[in-house]
Amino acid sequence: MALLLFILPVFFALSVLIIPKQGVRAYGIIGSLAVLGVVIACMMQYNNDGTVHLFVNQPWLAGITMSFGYDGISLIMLLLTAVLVPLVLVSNFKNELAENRLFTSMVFFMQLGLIGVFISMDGLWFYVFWEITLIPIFLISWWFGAPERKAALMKFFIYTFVGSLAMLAALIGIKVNAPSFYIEDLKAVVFTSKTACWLALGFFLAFAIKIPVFPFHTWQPDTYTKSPMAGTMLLSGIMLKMALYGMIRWMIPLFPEAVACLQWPVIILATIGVVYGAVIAIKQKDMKRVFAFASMSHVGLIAAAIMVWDFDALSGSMVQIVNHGLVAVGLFLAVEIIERRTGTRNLNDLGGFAKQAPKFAFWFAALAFASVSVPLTSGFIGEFLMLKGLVQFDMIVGIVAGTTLILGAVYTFRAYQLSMYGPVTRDQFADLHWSELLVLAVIIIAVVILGVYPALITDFVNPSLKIVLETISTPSGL
Amino acid sequence: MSLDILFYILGGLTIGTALMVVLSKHPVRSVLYLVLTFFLISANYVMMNAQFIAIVNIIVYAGAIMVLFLFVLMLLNLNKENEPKHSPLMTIGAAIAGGGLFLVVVAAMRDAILAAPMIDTNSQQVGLVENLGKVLFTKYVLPFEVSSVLFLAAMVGAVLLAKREKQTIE
Amino acid sequence: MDALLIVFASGLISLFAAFAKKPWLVVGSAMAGLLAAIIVIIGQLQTGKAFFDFLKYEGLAFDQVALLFSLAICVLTLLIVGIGYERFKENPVHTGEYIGLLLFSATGAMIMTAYTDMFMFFLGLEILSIPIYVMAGSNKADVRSSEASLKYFLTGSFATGVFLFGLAWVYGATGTFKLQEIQLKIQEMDTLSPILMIGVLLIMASFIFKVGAAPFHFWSPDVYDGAPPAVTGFMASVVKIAAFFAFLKMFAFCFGRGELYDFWKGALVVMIVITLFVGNLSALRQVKFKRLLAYSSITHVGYTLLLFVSQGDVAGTLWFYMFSYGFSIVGIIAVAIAVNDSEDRIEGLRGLGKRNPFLAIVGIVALLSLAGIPPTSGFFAKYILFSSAWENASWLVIIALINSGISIYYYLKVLVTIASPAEQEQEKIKLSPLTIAVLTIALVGMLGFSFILPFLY
Amino acid sequence: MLLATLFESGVKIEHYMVLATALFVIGVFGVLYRKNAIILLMCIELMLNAVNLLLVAFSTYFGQADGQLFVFFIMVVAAAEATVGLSILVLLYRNTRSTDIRLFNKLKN
Repeated sequence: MALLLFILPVFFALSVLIIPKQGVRAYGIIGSLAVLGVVIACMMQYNNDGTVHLFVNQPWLAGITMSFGYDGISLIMLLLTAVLVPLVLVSNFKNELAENRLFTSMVFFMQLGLIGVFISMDGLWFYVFWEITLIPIFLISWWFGAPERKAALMKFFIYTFVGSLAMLAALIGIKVNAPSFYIEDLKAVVFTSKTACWLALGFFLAFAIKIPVFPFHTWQPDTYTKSPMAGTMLLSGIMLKMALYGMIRWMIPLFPEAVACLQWPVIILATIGVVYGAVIAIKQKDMKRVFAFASMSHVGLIAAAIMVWDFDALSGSMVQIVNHGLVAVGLFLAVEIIERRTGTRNLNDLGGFAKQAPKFAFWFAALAFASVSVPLTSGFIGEFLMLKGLVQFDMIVGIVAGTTLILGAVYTFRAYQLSMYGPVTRDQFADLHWSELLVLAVIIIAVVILGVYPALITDFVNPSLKIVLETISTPSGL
Repeated sequence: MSLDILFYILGGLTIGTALMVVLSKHPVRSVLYLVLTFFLISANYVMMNAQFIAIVNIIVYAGAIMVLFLFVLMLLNLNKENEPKHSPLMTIGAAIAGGGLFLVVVAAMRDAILAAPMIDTNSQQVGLVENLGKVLFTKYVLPFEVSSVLFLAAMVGAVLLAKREKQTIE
Repeated sequence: MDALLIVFASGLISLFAAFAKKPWLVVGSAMAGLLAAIIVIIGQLQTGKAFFDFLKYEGLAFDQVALLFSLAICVLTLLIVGIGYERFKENPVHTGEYIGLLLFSATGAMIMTAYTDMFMFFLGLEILSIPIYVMAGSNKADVRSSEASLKYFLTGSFATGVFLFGLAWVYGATGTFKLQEIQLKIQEMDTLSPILMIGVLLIMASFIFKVGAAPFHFWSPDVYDGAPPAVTGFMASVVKIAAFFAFLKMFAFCFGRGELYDFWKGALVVMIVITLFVGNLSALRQVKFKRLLAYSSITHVGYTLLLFVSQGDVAGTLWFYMFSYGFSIVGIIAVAIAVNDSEDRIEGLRGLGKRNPFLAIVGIVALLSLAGIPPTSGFFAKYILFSSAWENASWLVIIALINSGISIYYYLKVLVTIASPAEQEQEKIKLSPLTIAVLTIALVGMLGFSFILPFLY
Repeated sequence: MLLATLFESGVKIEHYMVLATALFVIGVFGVLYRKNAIILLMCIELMLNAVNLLLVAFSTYFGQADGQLFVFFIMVVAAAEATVGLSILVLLYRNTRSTDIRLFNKLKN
């Protein structure tokens, strides 16, 4: 059953290349829904005791093991992936892009890589799938992105690849002391805190570039703006989350000895990123850049909260991971809707669409509220729990990070107001197509439901988080 | 004692002619000096009681290979001094490289430890045809056979390269 | 031994089959011979029995490892004959000689995998090299090809001279040419003889020459560039496999004693670092495709040299690495042959996806494999290589990883050129069924080799 | 057998080692110094001969035939190499009318 998680994406990625052009749209959506079905079936089967369910576990080549499995954390990430991929495909429904076989195929390959990252319980496979995601996203952006994309994408690829190499070096470094790459074997290795810091730094570099944490973020805005909308959605919706997931699953459990030396620097960098991203976002003219920096700000907060390594903060960050995935996809879709109709994203050239497209105005407003984490949206729960953890960790850090609530409101509503209100700038602005409406509605409904009843997520992940936390709180060797 | 002197004379001559091979401007002269060098090396072989190798050396090198060289030189009409002056930098560089190599090897030789000589009953006859033939056709018969592959390959290769194509004549 | 004879015999048959003036007959007999050799090797690996077992021969021992390497050589030669066929066909007069020489060269490579004394090593090396000198110049009308041939010949025979000089000193220090006895003699020595060290150093220099590692790499870009593409592929894959394995055998087995190891390891480590950086940094500014490949292959030589300072199953790692590298080379050379751009610019690959999608996919996968990006076998090979070297030289592995990071830039440059559309319409590329078959094998090799491998053991 | 007693009479193996090294170094120097391809080939032959001399000296010193047989094989290979090398030169000469290796620079960028 769970093997279908691998088989289906590969199957659809290859088979979509040979079916007739008219069918590609529907075929892609059917395929992604099938994967969603498999994920839901897996969730049904999962008995929620928090342990890792391995569905494949056998030794392979040179100390690499074929261990794939999932626990609550993995399943939530899988669900997020499986929900977002159909949303990305549906939101492109009106585009010619959706007819493109290569595009659809690449999305499925992307999904394969993402699923692999979330269910690999073997260090090297984690790395392999981590890298696999890079190729489809690069090709999607390369083939379908903005005309002047080349330099930005090269930078993106090389940046992230070099980061991953650091992770590979760290992995080899642990493996030398362990019998295999199986996660429990790796966890069992005890290091001196100095070695642990260096190795953890290797992992952190890979994650920090992908998240991106403050000084490693320079690839991000350009790549987001130059990528096609679908690429941006995949990047910010799911790919960033790989790194956050990697921190929870791999970096800290593998090197509990390193928490002492990495905790402060990472939290400070992430907090700087939170404020920096938000401040820059306020000054942007390009709508996509606004949300790119906003995404950096939000994700920085999650990274900081994870590093606090407190149960509530982790629980909150899981909620926020889901929330941000949904909201980011929605916001970028909103940008795309505007760009598709007017041909520009420059905030100074836009305005007055609220009158022409009331439906769009409503849903966009709802998204904006979700983005600034007003109560009753899942963002509220997530940010509240994370900030609580941060304040407990250190008052000043908590307060600085808390400014994200205010700054977030400023840039989101500035973007909203400049584009939707003010003098009418275009003769006409068509209201939402049904496919766009569907995507936005699904996102908003999900966000509200999770906001009212966050236990849907927390009940699922908490047992697993507890187990992950327990393995660390008693550092082996101390 | 006379042998000692003989060695020094032979060795000096060998080095001298070898230097002339490298230094003479005229290619044909180089070839002829090389032939002379080979003869002197053969003389050294004789002094070491390696008669068979000495004869083969003259037949193969001086007789066959060098004639081939001479033949090619004449065929291509290269028997003129067409080599321009060398840049001094190049000369110095080559000299330093060669000299460095020489010094290193000679320095290593000074306290060299050779494998113990295993001079036994027929050590005097080691270099004679009979003895060499025996070893060659028993112990080293496979390399001997395999060298035929080498010759075949070289032959095919030489034919392939040197044969004139039809289109180049047209 | 059986496979060796079969390959040699099929080389002879190809020479004679050429009299019929039908290229397919020549290629057919060569491929049949190689296939037969592969089957024989696999049979021998399975049963442990060979037809020529009853003969005792001095100097050659086809043990398990030698057989595995022979297998790699035969498979890759088969693939290269397959992709080179189109080019050979253009000049039907010489097909027999080309194929025959290629097979003779493969014979030499197989001898190098199985040698146990220096006689066979030396003969194998020459049988491997001499046909390649000729093959590099086989494009007779092209001055560049002849020039490549001369350069390769001069450096190659110079390296041979250096090797022999080193060998003579080793002989002086040990009094024998047999690997086993040399090893024994070195173990027995109280202190290492300086002339032994000189000998080892000279042999190492010739080895560095032969595989084209810095600082003796200057010939390889010119030679790779000038030689016909199929020959370039052969040099980059088969020749390297044979040379690396043969020298690895010599250095790890004979010269592996502690102090001696420390002595040559120091020199080698410096050369590895230079090789990696020189190869990569020069590759960054190449505009010609085959020159780029040459520099990237210098970098790969640098990675492979890490094996000499590694631990564990070094031969197995080398086998896996060179085999998967060979598949990628076959794939990328096939692209170069099919595109057939006389100026050989990287830009000439633009729009390949439109001209022939299958070829473009093979090219992209081959580049990913060369760059070592998962899930290609190139990645797994590189990983195993690096992790086996980690214990002894972790900082060297980190340098190698940094270089992998640099190399991604130029591979990516080629990759995106293949993936980008061309400005003007170009004619489609038609592939012959033979090429498609070979490329499919290479593709399966690049993607699935590492997955199949555990089941082979 | 006056000559056979050479090694007992004062000419030591070291002398031959130095002589062979000198010849080899002259060969190497020539390869680096000269620009005419045909002379380069001759220098390589000289290097091989130096090796031969060394091997024969060791072989006589050890009283063992292996070294001399190796010389035999080196000669075999030298002959094959010379053939191939000269035919490459003939080929190149046909294309360029020269054997000066500095003219062979078509492969540079």
